[in-house]
Amino acid sequence: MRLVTLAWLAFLFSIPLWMSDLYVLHVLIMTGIFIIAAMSLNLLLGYTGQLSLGHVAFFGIGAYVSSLASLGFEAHLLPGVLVKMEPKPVWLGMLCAVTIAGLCGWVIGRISFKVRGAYFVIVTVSFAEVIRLVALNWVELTQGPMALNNIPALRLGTPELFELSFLRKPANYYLVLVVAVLSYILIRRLVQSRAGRAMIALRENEPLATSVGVDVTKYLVLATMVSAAMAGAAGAIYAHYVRIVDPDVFLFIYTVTMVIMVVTGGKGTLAGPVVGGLIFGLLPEILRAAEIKPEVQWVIYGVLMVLVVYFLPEGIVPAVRNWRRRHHEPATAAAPPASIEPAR
Amino acid sequence: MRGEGSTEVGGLRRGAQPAYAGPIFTHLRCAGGRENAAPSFDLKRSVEQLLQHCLNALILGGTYALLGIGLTLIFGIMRVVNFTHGELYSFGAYAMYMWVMVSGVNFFVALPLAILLGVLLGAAIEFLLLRRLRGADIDTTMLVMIGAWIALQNIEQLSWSGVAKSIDSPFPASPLVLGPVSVSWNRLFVFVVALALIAATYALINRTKLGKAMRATFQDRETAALMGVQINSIYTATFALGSGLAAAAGALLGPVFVVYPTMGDLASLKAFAIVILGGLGSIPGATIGGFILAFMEELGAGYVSSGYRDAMGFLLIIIILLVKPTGLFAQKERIG
Amino acid sequence: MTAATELTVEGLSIRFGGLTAVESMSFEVKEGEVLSLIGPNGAGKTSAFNAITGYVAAAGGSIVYRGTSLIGLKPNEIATLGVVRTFQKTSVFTGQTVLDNVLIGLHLRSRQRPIAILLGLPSVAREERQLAEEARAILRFVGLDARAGEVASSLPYGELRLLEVAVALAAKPRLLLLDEPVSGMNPAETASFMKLLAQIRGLGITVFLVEHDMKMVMGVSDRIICLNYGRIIASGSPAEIQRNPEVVRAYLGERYARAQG
Amino acid sequence: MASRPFKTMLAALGATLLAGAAAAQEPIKIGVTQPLTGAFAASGNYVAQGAKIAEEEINKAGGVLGRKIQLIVEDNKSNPTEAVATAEKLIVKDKVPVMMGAWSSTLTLAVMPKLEEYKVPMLVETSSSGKITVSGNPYIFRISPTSEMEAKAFTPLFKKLGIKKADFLSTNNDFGLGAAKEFSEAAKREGVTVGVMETMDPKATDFSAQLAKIKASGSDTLFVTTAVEQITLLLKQAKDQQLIARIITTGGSNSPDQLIAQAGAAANGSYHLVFFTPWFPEAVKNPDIAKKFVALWNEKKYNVGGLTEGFRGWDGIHTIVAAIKAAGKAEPAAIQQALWGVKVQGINGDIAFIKQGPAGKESAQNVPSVYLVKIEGGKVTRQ
Repeated sequence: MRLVTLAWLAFLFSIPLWMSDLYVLHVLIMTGIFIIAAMSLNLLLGYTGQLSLGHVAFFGIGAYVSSLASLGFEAHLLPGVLVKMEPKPVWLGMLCAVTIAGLCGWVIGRISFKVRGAYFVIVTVSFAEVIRLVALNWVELTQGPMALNNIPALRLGTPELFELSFLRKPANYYLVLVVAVLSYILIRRLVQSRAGRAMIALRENEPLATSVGVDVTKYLVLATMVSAAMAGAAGAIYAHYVRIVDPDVFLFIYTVTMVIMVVTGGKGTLAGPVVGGLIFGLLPEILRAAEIKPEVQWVIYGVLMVLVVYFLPEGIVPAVRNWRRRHHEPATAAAPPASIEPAR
Repeated sequence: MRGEGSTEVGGLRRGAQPAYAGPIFTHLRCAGGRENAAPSFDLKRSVEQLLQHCLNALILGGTYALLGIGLTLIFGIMRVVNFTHGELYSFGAYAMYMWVMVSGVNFFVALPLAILLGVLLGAAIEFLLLRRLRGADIDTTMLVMIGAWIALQNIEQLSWSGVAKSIDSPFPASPLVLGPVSVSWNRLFVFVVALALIAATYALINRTKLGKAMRATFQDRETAALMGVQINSIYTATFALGSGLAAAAGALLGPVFVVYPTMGDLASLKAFAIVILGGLGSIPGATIGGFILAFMEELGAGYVSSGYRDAMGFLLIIIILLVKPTGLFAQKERIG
Repeated sequence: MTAATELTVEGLSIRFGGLTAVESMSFEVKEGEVLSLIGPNGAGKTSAFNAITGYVAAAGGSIVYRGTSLIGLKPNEIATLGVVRTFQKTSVFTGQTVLDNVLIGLHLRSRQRPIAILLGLPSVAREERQLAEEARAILRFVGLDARAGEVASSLPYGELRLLEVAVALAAKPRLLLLDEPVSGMNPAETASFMKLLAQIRGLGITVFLVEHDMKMVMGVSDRIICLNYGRIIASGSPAEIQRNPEVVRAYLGERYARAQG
Repeated sequence: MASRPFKTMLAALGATLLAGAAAAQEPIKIGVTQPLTGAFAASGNYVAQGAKIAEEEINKAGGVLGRKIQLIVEDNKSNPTEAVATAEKLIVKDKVPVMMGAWSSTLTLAVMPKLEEYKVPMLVETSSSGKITVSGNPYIFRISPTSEMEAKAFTPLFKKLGIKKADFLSTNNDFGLGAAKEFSEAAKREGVTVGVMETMDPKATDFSAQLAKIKASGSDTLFVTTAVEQITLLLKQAKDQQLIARIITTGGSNSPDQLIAQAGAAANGSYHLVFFTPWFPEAVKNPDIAKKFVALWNEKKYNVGGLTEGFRGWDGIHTIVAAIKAAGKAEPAAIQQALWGVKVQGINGDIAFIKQGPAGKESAQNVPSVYLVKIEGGKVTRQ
């Protein structure tokens, strides 16, 4: 199993060495960024069971914070209170992005700890919408619909000694790959620990979890915070890769894309968002190559989402796992059914 | 052609800036009376502005209430967070466009037809998508509704293209003038019809057998089923009614504004805001919530910043959920 | 009666809207005993459990556990003090394996901090191995060790109820509140559960029991409290309760009503 | 049986060889990024239609350099980030040597860094923001006028129209804010009082709050800068609220015929700055070309309201093709070089570029014509 993972990693790392088509790399980079975002959403949606539909807010905050820090800005916080910042190095901007996105996650976690289900969904949707409108209207800071343009690319080191510039696609590909692997490892550590079990407990049975002493609020806030910081990192990478950010980065449709990736791949599984992200990151390009209009592509997305909920309610990864269990280990044929939907 | 003829403006050169070469046509005489708009007493103008804002808000509130009631009915009775609500809104508007502009049907005939189509689409969505999800948790149905929303919106975009359409209305172009303020006949019509539909919905819920069964289902589904209420048909009726109200809002506002595929997104979000404001499942709450949101938006845009107009509702949601999570007029404790 | 007092409830009242579920209830739980709370359906037994463990707010009265007031504390804080409960309706983490269920129950016994987890410190891995050992020991104790790898939802009913007890035991209770643990079990299962209860008692855990199965109640309890319409109508040893005319009336009355309905 | 894969291989080889032979006859690709959906969809579609008409006409006449041209039109969804994505795709995947786009100033500004990155020239057909040609991007060739040019052309009219106090309502993007800035400065220079300066989101549809504010300011003229969709709604809503100020729209994306069709009587009395006057083709510099374009447009049964926008696509593609012809090859650097020397008879007038921006990195700017028309009695008039 370990060998398979290593082989996969080696393959992924080798791609820029033999892939000369820059467009393919571009698609892979964008897919990778979305996979990181989807993985972070999975921590909330899949492990704590809270359907956050404002997740793109953290992604966008990361993108804006990092861009603003690296471009510098001058804006009135209140009438008469001028905030000024000189351009900072990109890596510092990215760190700020992760931190501030994480802080926003903490705030949202604290705010919404007492609401669940439909209310949690609407609070998160509202949060993202308010942030989008601020980005749109605080023109002095964000340039509003004119977008933040000419965002510098990431550079590490100094020009005198050794400099690593992330202006070209292969470098960006490696950056995304490394951050994605890192995020995967962090999430795996988290969910296979006491904290992750507490999150799962919250998802599966909140009263029982509290009865054995799990402080669900604390772990919900932790999950929101880690998840937001990770989404912020994805947003920062995105901003310095495409080098332009506009308020549409907060559009609901991007949250929906992440949700589709997680749900299709398998929420609450480590590999789920990766599989879902690969499918829905590459599918648009395949459909485009097949000369299918983008509208049709979105219709296909919508229909797929409905079909997945009906026929693969747990997603692809658990379904494949169950299938393999049934076919390869007939000894444990008493394996549980794929669906454990409680009959209510 | 009467008048002065064309004037040429050219050769404007300043520094290294480019020269101006083209001719420019203009009409030099001003329309009579326009220069007479001399500055007058400021307070009077301010009062007029306030009155106009309030009138605008009142008119807007009617359609907001319509949208909110539809959504809150569906949530209250079915426990479904209906993401297709905005799509039914834009569907109503497109239905209106189709009847009036493509088929040439009379405006006042087209309106009920558009609403009817909305009712039918709602019933179809319920029958095809939601019926087999009975008893599934709220998140599962939400995902299905999001899928349906994306598919519907893009089918609309495919059928009608992304270019905004406008619908001719049969109302006189000059507005109804009420002293210092004025309102177009079309908006007034929208307001009156919206109020009538709200009243009809109240009557349906409170006076009819169907309404009684709906209320029973809202209170307690199991008991209602034991008492012989056909839950399936109640659900279909509820979803169809809620959808019809959304389609009505779209059909009414389509001729006032323009019709485009993503018009429902903001409508959906605002409907959520209204419903949260009034408390999930509360019809009077949604009605009042609709008007509160309209006033906040209009006054906020007029006196704070027009850009944050749409943010008002969402800020309100966050504040309300922090202070009183059940909304202003909740009837039952929150569900989730 | 030399044992120390574990839990003191005084004048406890619980109301839902206008409805009174429990009215000024007072009793004590002594260290090391098995105390049972009985009474007809709707008498307020589960409500009392819920108030003690922080799931509903008391309208009045006090609940003190070893000198600490439990009023206003959250359920998880109460669990931290060593007061752990089970639920009337079967309540496990359905999608998780039996072992994982117990591991979740061990939450209070582990010490990992989020930072240590994210950094992947060796102490975390060490503790995880230790926790797995403990979980297996608890499963052996309740007799579910053979099922460790199975998903909870695939267990038969009797074993599910054992799993609930295992999860509660994992939380290291000093006072264990069991809400109808044997309801729905067949007589053989009930008998073996009674043996388990004796073993739990042997660990020095005080047990507070709500149960309808009178054979079990009479067999395991040191003392019994009988509730009706939110009030305590009798308390004493099993023998005393069996003779108490009010208790008999309360139960007969209920059966009578049932027969009529 | 064993020969089957071999045969397939041969076939594949043959296909590759044939493809190589056909390369000479392969069409020359021209990338077009336009807002086909979203807030500016109407205008973007018109420009794309105009461009398609030019493509057809050029190919009918034998193409250029013995090859056909092929437009690859991508939808930038009226969104700057999408605009960058379309440029990325057109340049990296489709390998176009030259582009046209991206309608709105914001969209064009978004694409510009990509032009520098990949060294591909782009012809700008609509955008009006001054920033585009002064930022030192040598890959920009603009045929549309800047807001500053428009304002300058308009300057004498402040007095002639008797404007005393003016309000401004514009979309809050580079196009709207740039125009509001230039026109308000011009107004101040002419001694005109500037009242309120309101903005609106490009996607907004309800301006009642802004209009109530503008009405309270009591100006005699309202300058509006946005695309035709919002102008239509604005004229209607201004009428509803009995705004008495004269409305003047700038930017040339006002499609007066569409306003008449969709806003009806509410359009009467409004003035519009346009860059092509299809109602009076004889008045433009190259009337024959204008008449030909109007005929081809009507032949396609395109919306007549789109003519004032569609001509941009025609002029843009003709300019690009002239440059390809002059360059003698379809390569970015050669086309960029050749664009500086083109002289094209366009619908708007004669197209030629002058230098703007920092020395050494100049962008190219055309000096186009501007016309003011008025809608009266449901007709466009030149008086």
